[in-house]
Amino acid sequence: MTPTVSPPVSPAAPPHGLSRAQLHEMYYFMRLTRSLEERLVNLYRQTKVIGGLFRSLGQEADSVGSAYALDRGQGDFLSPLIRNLGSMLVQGATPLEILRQYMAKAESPTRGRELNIHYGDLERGFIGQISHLGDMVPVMAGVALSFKMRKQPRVGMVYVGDGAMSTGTFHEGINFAAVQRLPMVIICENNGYSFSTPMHKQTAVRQLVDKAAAYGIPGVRADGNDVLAVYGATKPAVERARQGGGCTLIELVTYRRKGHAEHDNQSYQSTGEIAEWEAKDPIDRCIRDYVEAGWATVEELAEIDARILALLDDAVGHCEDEPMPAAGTALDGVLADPARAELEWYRRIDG
Amino acid sequence: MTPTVSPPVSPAAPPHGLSRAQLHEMYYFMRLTRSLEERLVNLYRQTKVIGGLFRSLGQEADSVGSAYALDRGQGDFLSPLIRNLGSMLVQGATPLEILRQYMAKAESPTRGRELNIHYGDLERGFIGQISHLGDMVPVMAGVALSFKMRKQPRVGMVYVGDGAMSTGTFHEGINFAAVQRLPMVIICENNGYSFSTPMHKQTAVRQLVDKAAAYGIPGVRADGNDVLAVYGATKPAVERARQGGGCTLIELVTYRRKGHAEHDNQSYQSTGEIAEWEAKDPIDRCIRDYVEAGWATVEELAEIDARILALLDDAVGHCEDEPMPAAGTALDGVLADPARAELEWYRRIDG
Amino acid sequence: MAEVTYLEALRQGMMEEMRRDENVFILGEDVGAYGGAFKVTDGFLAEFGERRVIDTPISEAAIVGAAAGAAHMGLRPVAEMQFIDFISCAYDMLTNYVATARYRAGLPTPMVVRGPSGGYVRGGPFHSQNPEAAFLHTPGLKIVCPATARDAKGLIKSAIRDDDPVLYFEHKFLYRRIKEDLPEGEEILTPIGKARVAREGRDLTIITWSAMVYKALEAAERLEKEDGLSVEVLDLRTLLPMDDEAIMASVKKTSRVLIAHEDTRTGGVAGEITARINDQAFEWLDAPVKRVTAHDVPLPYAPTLEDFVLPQTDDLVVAARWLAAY
Amino acid sequence: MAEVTYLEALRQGMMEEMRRDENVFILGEDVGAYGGAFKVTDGFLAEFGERRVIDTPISEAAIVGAAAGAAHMGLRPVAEMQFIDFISCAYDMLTNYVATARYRAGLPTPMVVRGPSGGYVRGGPFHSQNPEAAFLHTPGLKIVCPATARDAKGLIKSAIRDDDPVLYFEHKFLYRRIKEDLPEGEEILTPIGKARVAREGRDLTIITWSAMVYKALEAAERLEKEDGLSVEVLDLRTLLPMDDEAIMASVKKTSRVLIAHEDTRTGGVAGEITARINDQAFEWLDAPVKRVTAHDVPLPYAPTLEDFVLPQTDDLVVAARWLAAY
Ligand SMILES: Cc1ncc(C[n+]2csc(CCOP(=O)(O)OP(=O)(O)O)c2C)c(N)n1
Ligand SMILES: Cc1ncc(C[n+]2csc(CCOP(=O)(O)OP(=O)(O)O)c2C)c(N)n1
Ligand SMILES: [Mg+2]
Ligand SMILES: [Mg+2]
Repeated sequence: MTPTVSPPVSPAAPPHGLSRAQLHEMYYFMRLTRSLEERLVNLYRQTKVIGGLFRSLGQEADSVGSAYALDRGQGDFLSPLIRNLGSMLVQGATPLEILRQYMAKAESPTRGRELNIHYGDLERGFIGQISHLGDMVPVMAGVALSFKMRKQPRVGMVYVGDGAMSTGTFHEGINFAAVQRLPMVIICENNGYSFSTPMHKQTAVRQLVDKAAAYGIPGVRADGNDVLAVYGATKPAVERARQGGGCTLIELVTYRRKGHAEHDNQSYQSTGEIAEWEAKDPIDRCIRDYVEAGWATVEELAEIDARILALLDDAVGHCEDEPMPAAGTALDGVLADPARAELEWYRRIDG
Repeated sequence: MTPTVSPPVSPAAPPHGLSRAQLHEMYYFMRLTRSLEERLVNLYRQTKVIGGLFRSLGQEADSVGSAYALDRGQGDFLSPLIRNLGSMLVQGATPLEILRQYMAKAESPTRGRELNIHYGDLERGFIGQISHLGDMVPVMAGVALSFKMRKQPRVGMVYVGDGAMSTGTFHEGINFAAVQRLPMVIICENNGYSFSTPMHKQTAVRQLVDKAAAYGIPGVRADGNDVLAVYGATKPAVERARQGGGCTLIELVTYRRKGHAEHDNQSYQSTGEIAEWEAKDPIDRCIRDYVEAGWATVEELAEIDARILALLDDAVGHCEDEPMPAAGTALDGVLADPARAELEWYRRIDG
Repeated sequence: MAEVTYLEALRQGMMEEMRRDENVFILGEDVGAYGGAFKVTDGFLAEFGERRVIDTPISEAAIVGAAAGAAHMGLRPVAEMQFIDFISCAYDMLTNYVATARYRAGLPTPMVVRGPSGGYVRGGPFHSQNPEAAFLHTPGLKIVCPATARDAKGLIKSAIRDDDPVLYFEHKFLYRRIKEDLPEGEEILTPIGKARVAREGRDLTIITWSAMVYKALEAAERLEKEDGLSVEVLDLRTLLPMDDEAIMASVKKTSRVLIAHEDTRTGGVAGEITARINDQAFEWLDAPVKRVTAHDVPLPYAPTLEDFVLPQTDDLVVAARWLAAY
Repeated sequence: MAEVTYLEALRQGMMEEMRRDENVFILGEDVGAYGGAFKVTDGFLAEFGERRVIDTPISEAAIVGAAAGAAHMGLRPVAEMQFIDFISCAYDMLTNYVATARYRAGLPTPMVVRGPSGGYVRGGPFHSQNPEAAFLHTPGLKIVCPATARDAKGLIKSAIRDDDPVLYFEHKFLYRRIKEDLPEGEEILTPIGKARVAREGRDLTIITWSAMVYKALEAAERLEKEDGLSVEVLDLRTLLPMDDEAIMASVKKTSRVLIAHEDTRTGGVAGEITARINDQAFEWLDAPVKRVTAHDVPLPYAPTLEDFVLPQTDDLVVAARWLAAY
């Protein structure tokens, strides 16, 4: 982290009404996302991660900048997808929870039932995704419907990828939300690929934001690698939703620099393309922009980085030796009533 | 039928390269659609129709004009919905078949297995719908895919209503077709209602044609009550598809003057609205336009009407006393192999 | 006391719950101004307004998904499928999202998905289905299938109050054909998970549910008159969770079991019941457990065909005689 | 002779059929350049080109629907579900459109839908499913579930040649764990609808399929060694249409039956098999037909939980001992 820019003598006010502290916080969440994923890579290589590992390298700004536009004090909600670790951290998810999830620990938020970042918390306002892409759009429409029905000034945000937008459930959900003028913001992350499938094989549109027209809602497009641009595009949509103005579709243009999952060798992505986007790295850019504008010093940001590393050391240390869930807990809570599934007869035979 | 207009002294050539005979044929199919449905109403009142009856009164022009733009000689295909009796007749369906379907006769195209106009014929190039709205869009995409894969200069046309466009399968199917640049035309009939649901509760778009933008394909909008405008909008899309130019979405603006089905009392439609559209009746308009332009005389059109009535008398007479299918035929042909389903044991007990 | 139809009982049950609990609301296609394709929600819009009676686009997955999201937030949605056949469009949402929400994430998902099911109405292959079997193997769901007006009311009320997602499959053949005196002031709450002995008997048990209960009762009457057989009819009412206790009690009493359902045989619910009986009451069986079901074909439209494919009272009589003579 | 994995056998089978018949083509998510999430179609794009190896959008309903449309026109599509769990998104299309096309309309619909199924891989609730039971009650479909490399190849080839729609559920746990010598020149065509005796036995039959076959064989071996029991293992291979003849032959031989499947119990395939045995071979039974299945919960992710929920070899041994002692 050695930016070659020097700070201005008298810094301009940060944009979008953000405070200096808020800018630092956004940097914090981006860096936390990246560092946490780097820890997970280590743990993955040590085979301590049970399933696959999914990275958001190069996409931290889109997750953080969009989620940051929500108002947690008002009870806003979001539903992330696999590359939205950053959004979850903004919403209050902790590194320890994430580590426990990946390592299937008993104390993980899903008690070892679901993998990686598939979890949520109604208190903090996020709902865990299921794997079936698109399904969270109707679900979040239902959450937003409850806000509208109860006349609560709350907003729901739901993430979709360039690939997820091809699903029928995406279409049904966003259309439902649009017709009902629900307080909802749909963040579409255009990272160029859906697994190995490039965007032109996923859709014939040139820009994903063009899809907003089909639902009669406004569409906004922003540079997904510029955290302030992301925030600047999202915040007005969130506030319009809160004031009864209905849904907005926001396309954030970014790039998936790692493979779909850690085991994917990215043979289908050209090295030139990857390098080009590396040069546009959202964290490097953030540092440059902040320092150049005088919103942070290199030292301040380095201090944040150090704080994060300590936090992560602590979290990894805390959970590495934790046990996995006890087998019998697998039967709890399929239903509220009965609260436990039956133990199969062959497990009730002694000896 | 007493048009108050008089023919011009020297008639202009018909539009869109159509011949006089073709104009007459389009009139024939519109009138046939209407008269056949009127017969069905009689039969329905006599309880000779087994299930429900679905009308397309006031929508004949959109079905006929769009289907007429296909080239049957080239092997073009279509898949109709419940209001596209007219399209099926253009494609070669016969009144006798339709009557047999509605009356569940043994000789009906589906041998009494499916109801009303749910049937098709690969030879003549139409595929029968299933009830689940939207599902025919992917299926017709597959048909069009076969044309593309085999480099055949053939086109597939699929119909959807303003309601059907809200389904996930519509979205997945049209997107698939658009990405693959399949030779397909999607006709969207905007008749104002989906059962009792007005369009503004179905979608937040103002015009259904706006949905084309979400798939990166051209959209065209035409007056669905003007058979020549419908043809004029559809024909170029069909030919563009044939030449490898991909899909087009065509919105035909019309109105459902009858209820969703014959038993629906239309309490949710205002009488003013219905009257307004009655004044725009597509058949009356066609007569007026033809006669005014000198493309047909009142006598010629009356002769067509008479021919249709005779044809229908004949068809009704032919099938009314036909038997329903023999019970045992119900077990045939679920699979190619085995060709017959098993007779359940309780039917094999003697006595 | 007022004589009410099965449909009216269902309607009243929903109405009562909506009056009782602000959190209950209705969504579905044409449920508002039109009052539903079968008029089950007739009058609801007038009484509860657009906020609680929501006409939706044709989007079964969104209807179910939105219901789930709202349920997480403490509401109690009742989603209508215009015909239950269209629930297949929400199959993914129900089996993967709704059914697992509590297990995966501790998310409360109190919601009801209901709609007209069943045949004998010349509805053809897509307006006659019985989707019980499609959801029976999904842990996390409950399934109820009322046969009587009392249970139509009692089960919808219990379903709405239940803290788990409940699929409520009403039978459209019964809508206006079944009438019953239901006391006006009485709070009817049929417990979910409890079967009902619709007729006591000693010689043979017919296990069934929904519209087939009436054919079983007719058959039982004929068998009593013509053959002197005492036939018990067990109306399961709930399929998930299944009332093993009631099933085994009857099996142990009669030792001869016929399972009758309207849906096709292979992979149908009767298989599961047979396995449970095998498992829990094998020694009491004096004869094989036999099934009377539809033939294994999509349901055809023509009356001649539909009547042949679906099980009829005669079939039950023939099958019961065979079983009694075994 | 060359030793090939289960996955490679499947790959070769598809390859051979694509070389043999111009009408066969492949479509699915990431099947082209990437060669499929598990590399089942690795090399196909290079050999057959974009015309016959189609990367699709994430649209399972469209994949299946388009396959059906193409099949009507005489092509023979093989559609991949990236994980078979996502077949639920095409449930409506498969059960309502594809399965009924021939019956309703005489439309030939020769197509295969295949994908990686099954657990024991720490895949969690949405990458471990076994969807057999979801489709067993749909007349018009065929379902195959190969356990061996030979059958992986032989059944995909037969499925592609079949004139009916076939669901081909391969087991991802077996992909690279199972190896077999398969003669290079031999045309392997496993008949659809025929079970296979995986091990002969006299005292007890384990009926099963797919990955569970290996646990059954392990259990049989242990039971032979430790208890002197002679256990027959029947690998069904095809679930629809079911090979009643093979099932009853084994039941009549051993009179004791354990049905083992990986999917949850309630509403699972074992119920149907139990009912068929009841129906056709009740008199030969010396003990109740018993099931060994997963517990009735969504499949959890943690190894401790997954191992507890899924049936294991030990469970089969315990259950078989109980049954033998009955
Ligand atoms: C309905 C469904 N089909 C297939 C998959 C398998 N799958 C998981 S992620 C993925 C690609 C997603 O691409 P995109 O939406 O662009 O998100 P990204 O991974 O780029 O963030 C696919 C195909 C799935 N999860 N759900
Ligand atoms: C998936 C699905 N859900 C519900 C229905 C019930 N249904 C039949 S027709 C109809 C309205 C269709 O409206 P639209 O598409 O506008 O066609 P129109 O009747 O106006 O021609 C509905 C809701 C259905 N057939 N399919
Ligand atoms: Mg992407
Ligand atoms: Mg309409």
